Amino acid sequence: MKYLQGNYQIMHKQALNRDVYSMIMHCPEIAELAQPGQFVHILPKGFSLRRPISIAGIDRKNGTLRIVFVIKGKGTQAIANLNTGDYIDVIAPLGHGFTLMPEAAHVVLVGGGIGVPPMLPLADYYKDKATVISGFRSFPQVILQEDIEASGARAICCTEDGSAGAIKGFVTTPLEQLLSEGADAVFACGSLPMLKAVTDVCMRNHTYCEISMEERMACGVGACLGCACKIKKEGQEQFLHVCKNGPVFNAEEVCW
Amino acid sequence: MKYLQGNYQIMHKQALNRDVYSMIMHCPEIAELAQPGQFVHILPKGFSLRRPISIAGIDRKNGTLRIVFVIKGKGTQAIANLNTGDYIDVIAPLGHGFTLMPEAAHVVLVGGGIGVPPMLPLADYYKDKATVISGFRSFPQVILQEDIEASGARAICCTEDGSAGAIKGFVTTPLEQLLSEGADAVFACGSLPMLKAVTDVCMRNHTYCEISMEERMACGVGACLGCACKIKKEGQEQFLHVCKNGPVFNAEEVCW
Amino acid sequence: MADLSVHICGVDFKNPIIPASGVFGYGREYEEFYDLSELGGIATKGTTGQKRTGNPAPRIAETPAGMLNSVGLQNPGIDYFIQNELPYLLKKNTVILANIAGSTIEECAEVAEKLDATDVHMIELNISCPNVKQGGAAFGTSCDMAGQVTAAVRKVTKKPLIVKLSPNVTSITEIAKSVEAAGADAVSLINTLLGMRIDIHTKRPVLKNNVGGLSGAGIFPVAVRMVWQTANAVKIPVIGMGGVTSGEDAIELMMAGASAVQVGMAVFTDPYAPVKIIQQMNDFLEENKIASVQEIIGTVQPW
Amino acid sequence: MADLSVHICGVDFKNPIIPASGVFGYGREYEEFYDLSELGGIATKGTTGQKRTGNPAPRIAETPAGMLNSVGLQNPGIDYFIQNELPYLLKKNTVILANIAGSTIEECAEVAEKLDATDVHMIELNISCPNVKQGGAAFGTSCDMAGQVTAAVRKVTKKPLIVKLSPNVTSITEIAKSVEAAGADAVSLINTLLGMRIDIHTKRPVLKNNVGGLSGAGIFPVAVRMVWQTANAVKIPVIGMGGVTSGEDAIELMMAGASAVQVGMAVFTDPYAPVKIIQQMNDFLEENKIASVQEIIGTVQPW
Ligand SMILES: Cc1cc2nc3c(=O)[nH]c(=O)nc-3n(C[C@H](O)[C@H](O)[C@H](O)COP(=O)(O)OP(=O)(O)OC[C@H]3O[C@@H](n4cnc5c(N)ncnc54)[C@H](O)[C@@H]3O)c2cc1C
Ligand SMILES: Cc1cc2nc3c(=O)[nH]c(=O)nc-3n(C[C@H](O)[C@H](O)[C@H](O)COP(=O)(O)OP(=O)(O)OC[C@H]3O[C@@H](n4cnc5c(N)ncnc54)[C@H](O)[C@@H]3O)c2cc1C
Ligand SMILES: Cc1cc2nc3c(=O)[nH]c(=O)nc-3n(C[C@H](O)[C@H](O)[C@H](O)COP(=O)(O)O)c2cc1C
Ligand SMILES: Cc1cc2nc3c(=O)[nH]c(=O)nc-3n(C[C@H](O)[C@H](O)[C@H](O)COP(=O)(O)O)c2cc1C
Ligand code: FES
Ligand code: FES
Repeated sequence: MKYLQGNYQIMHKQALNRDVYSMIMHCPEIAELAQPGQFVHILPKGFSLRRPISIAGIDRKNGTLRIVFVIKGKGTQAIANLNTGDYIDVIAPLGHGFTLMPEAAHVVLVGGGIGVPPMLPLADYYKDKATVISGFRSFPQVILQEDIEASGARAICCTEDGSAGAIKGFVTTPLEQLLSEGADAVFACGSLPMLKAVTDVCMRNHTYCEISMEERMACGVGACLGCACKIKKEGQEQFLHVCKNGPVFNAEEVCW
Repeated sequence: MKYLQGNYQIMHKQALNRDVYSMIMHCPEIAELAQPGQFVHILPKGFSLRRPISIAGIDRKNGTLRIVFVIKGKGTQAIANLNTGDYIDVIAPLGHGFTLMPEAAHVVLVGGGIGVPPMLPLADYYKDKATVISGFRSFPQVILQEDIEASGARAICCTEDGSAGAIKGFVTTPLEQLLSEGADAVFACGSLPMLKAVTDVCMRNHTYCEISMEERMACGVGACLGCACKIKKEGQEQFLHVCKNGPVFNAEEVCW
Repeated sequence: MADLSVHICGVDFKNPIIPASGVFGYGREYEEFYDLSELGGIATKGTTGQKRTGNPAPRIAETPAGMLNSVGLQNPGIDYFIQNELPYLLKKNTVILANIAGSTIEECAEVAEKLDATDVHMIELNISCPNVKQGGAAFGTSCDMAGQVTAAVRKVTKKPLIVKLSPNVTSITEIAKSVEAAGADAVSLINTLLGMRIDIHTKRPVLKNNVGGLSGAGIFPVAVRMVWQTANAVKIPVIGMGGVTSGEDAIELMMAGASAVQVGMAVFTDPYAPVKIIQQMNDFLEENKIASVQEIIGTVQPW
Repeated sequence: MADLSVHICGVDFKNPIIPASGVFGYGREYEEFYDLSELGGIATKGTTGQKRTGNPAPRIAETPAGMLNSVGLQNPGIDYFIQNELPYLLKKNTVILANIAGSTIEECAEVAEKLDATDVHMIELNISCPNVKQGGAAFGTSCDMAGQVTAAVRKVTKKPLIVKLSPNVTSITEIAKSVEAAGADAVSLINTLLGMRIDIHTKRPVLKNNVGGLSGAGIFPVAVRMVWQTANAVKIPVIGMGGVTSGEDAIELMMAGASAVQVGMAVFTDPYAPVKIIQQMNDFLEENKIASVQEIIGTVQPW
């Protein structure tokens, strides 16, 4: 694994809704290395711990990375306060991303809420071989549907209250449907209950599934053992680390 | 004593030399109350303790106060990073200022280095009845001589190395001279050794002298008893407080 | 408006926020900013038998997310306090906690006895001041001494007696249990951690006393832990403090087990801190539809 | 270039900066950033007799100017360490401090004995980890136990033995004297302070272990005080740590009496922290025309 630390300039900042921001930073060396499913570890000014944020776009030609994040607490608030032209302190690219399957005929990408952004680099990779199911609470939370369509992937948007998208309800409804029609793999990111539900659907349908997990982090590089995640490998439960062994894990191996 | 806390806008910022800044803030309520020798207690962003800075100008008509400060550590650095238009968090006016003597015929104001700025409001008050002796290490440190002259007071500038001003050497040389010619009072601010030397000269010449003292502060309002200063009153030594009983004390009463 | 009132040892507080001893003097200086009646209570500067001058300056040093102080127990003495400060404070329509200290058990008892004859609402016995060489800290770091001084003070007063504990100990629960057994009606914690800073240019400790008490946001996690441990170890109420700077912090300490919360050095950063914290607590309770702040005391659910 | 070398228990360090145990793994992850040979030394993650899984997550909580951790002693066990990590580390041209821990005296001795047969430079016996229920902390908070475990380890190894002390005690100097008497060649301090945070929205402690160890800039004043007290209480060298984030901090700890300085969580904020600190120390020494860093050890002049 290769990663760097540096201060990189923000080229573009955009509010996707009241709480969610998209930022593009110029970091050619990192963009060169970055893979879908990896994350950047951002130091908000004045804080002592960094914040992990998934990579939501990789543009090697322009040497940029994109991130999309929701303001959750003081750290993400501080990052959201940065403006175009400001510099952002990151360590990246970190972690073990999604498996890329050049041979796959059809993959399903499932994102829930702020779990949708990490699906974008995958959509860019699989293009029209991917269907992206995005789930949101309600209309105001819906983000990135145009970006998915621009990638060439098929976009299915669900909202719990039916206020937007084709489907009222959870992501599992279209997922069941798609898997019954056959898919090579499922890649998912979202809340724990959603990931659990997606894993269940995949296991029932005997479809390979990878999910992106979250845990509180310190170092972000695998040194401090802070971000433990219980993983079952060859029948044995062990603590692996989200920042190094993950954030993407084989869904079957995760101990819930 | 009456004082306020608030966030006030910086109307003007100027570098007087590499390390010394002048700032003017719009705070009509405070300007209305402020007296020469009082100070403002500034909270640099991100710090937990405020920084005491003397008032270097009071403009009631425009509702502004001026401060002049040197970058000493991280707190004053943070204040110096503020720009015109930014807001500054202050509690002011604080402390017990210099005695104003409307009847005085001639007073001598002595400032050493960053002790010169608090002399300005006194110069504005006494005008041509004041002589202001300023002492600096060398030419690059010289500040505020035009401001003193603009007040109508006479300005005598000393530098230790003779690189600027009329006098090569310490402030005590012209002070001895002036006191031998007679003066009603001396008001001084500067380093401890300078204040001690000035006090000695005054006591030898039987001239009333007030000096502005410094001490590390927490509350700034007299509640925490942090800024103790040993003062002898009626033969008894006691700890008074720089922020409330001072910063200006009768030089004879200070226990060195 | 949520119900912010709390009741400790039979005393009614309109809200749980109390400026801590030593940061608020006798309240006069902060009356310039707001009405003291807005506060749940006020803990007054530590008072001893005789007038004390405290330690030489510098007494203050800044630290990351906190500060050190070595004020020591500078105060005008109990007689002056009772004559010149207390009557004024008692008119302010807020609970007055008279914080007391002493170098000897006898001194503590003497001061408490004098207070017993006044209308002060509560006595907070500080057995933990790290800035007094002759014994102050020793009381707070030995179960035996802590119990003895508590018992001696208990004997001379019927006032609700809060004993203020030092965090500079291996087991704060042992000390708490020992003062509970000796008759304390409540405990308050934490006092400051013992710390030091050195000016590397002069090679001198920043504080003339060499060491001083560390307070501020940096120590908040230690306060939460000790309040939680102590609330689980004793039956008497716990008053929490140490690094509280927001309503959320105060809520967190109360969930850990505090019945009320003192606010110390946050007052220096923002003189309005105590009243803002009261407002923020109210906002949190309203947003979460909690009718009374009493409902949250000790509600943390450990794993 | 000032002379930054220090010498502790007969071991030569090219500079006094050592990433602290637990924050640096076995160094591999930070080799992406710089050459490990730039460091004075490396303290490895605490190793026990058998493989351990550590505590459940969450194990990390942010605090003002610091963090809590409850990693516990997750590690692959001493045999794995000796076979798979140590040989690699020993090639890195820096001093390796093998940090060890155990639930029992026997376990500590067993681990030390195995290390004695290796080429590791020093053993750092952690008697202070607050995150292990079965005894870890108890060793560090009792003079008697601290002495016993030190003596047992001393018996099985000729390697320079550093004993790492807990700050969660009434008197760190008593513990230090007791491990000195039992044969320690040096002491290192401070380990983390015990702290806690609660998520007020879920009423759950942020850490699954409920409590955890507080480190970071917020505890620096406590570290300075304890290093100063300990350096004055024992004759063996003191290795200082706790909240160091800059070269100035490291200088301050050395003036307080530390012969070398470990850097912990600052590495999380900035992976380059240790090498920047080395550079900043050099700059300070040059500016102040101090030829060797050894000249500043213990030079604080108390009032
Ligand atoms: C691998 C990974 C990828 C992520 N990708 C994204 C993303 O693309 N977009 C996005 O909006 N969010 C993402 N998150 C979650 C994001 O890291 C948290 O929302 C953020 O750290 C919260 O910081 P805060 O200061 O705003 O909140 P606070 O609650 O104030 O943070 C306090 C502490 O808890 C940690 N923390 C809080 N929530 C989380 C969480 N869910 N996961 C890990 N640490 C947490 C913080 O990092 C900080 O140390 C990701 C998390 C992980 C682990
Ligand atoms: C009444 C009064 C009036 C002052 N007026 C002026 C002025 O007009 N212009 C000016 O440049 N300076 C003035 N000072 C000094 C100024 O307060 C300090 O230079 C400033 O606090 C340093 O802060 P820092 O964060 O930059 O330095 P640091 O050294 O990083 O500060 C660390 C801590 O020490 C305190 N401290 C350090 N030096 C002093 C000092 N000399 N006096 C009090 N506290 C100190 C700081 O407030 C802070 O709490 C005055 C001080 C006092 C007491
Ligand atoms: C300047 C200062 C003076 C203090 N004086 C006293 C005192 O006289 N008696 C006492 O019991 N505590 C005293 N304390 C301790 C505080 O009451 C409180 O326990 C401690 O500061 C922790 O709270 P904080 O982090 O909110 O400041 C003092 C604290 C400070 C900062
Ligand atoms: C995540 C983490 C893990 C730690 N693990 C250990 C350990 O295994 N053994 C040990 O002796 N100390 C351990 N420590 C304590 C540090 O070595 C150090 O003593 C402490 O963090 C204080 O230094 P700091 O404030 O610079 O971080 C750990 C600290 C952290 C933050
Ligand atoms: S955050 Fe340090 S190991 Fe994952
Ligand atoms: S700074 Fe609090 S009394 Fe002066």
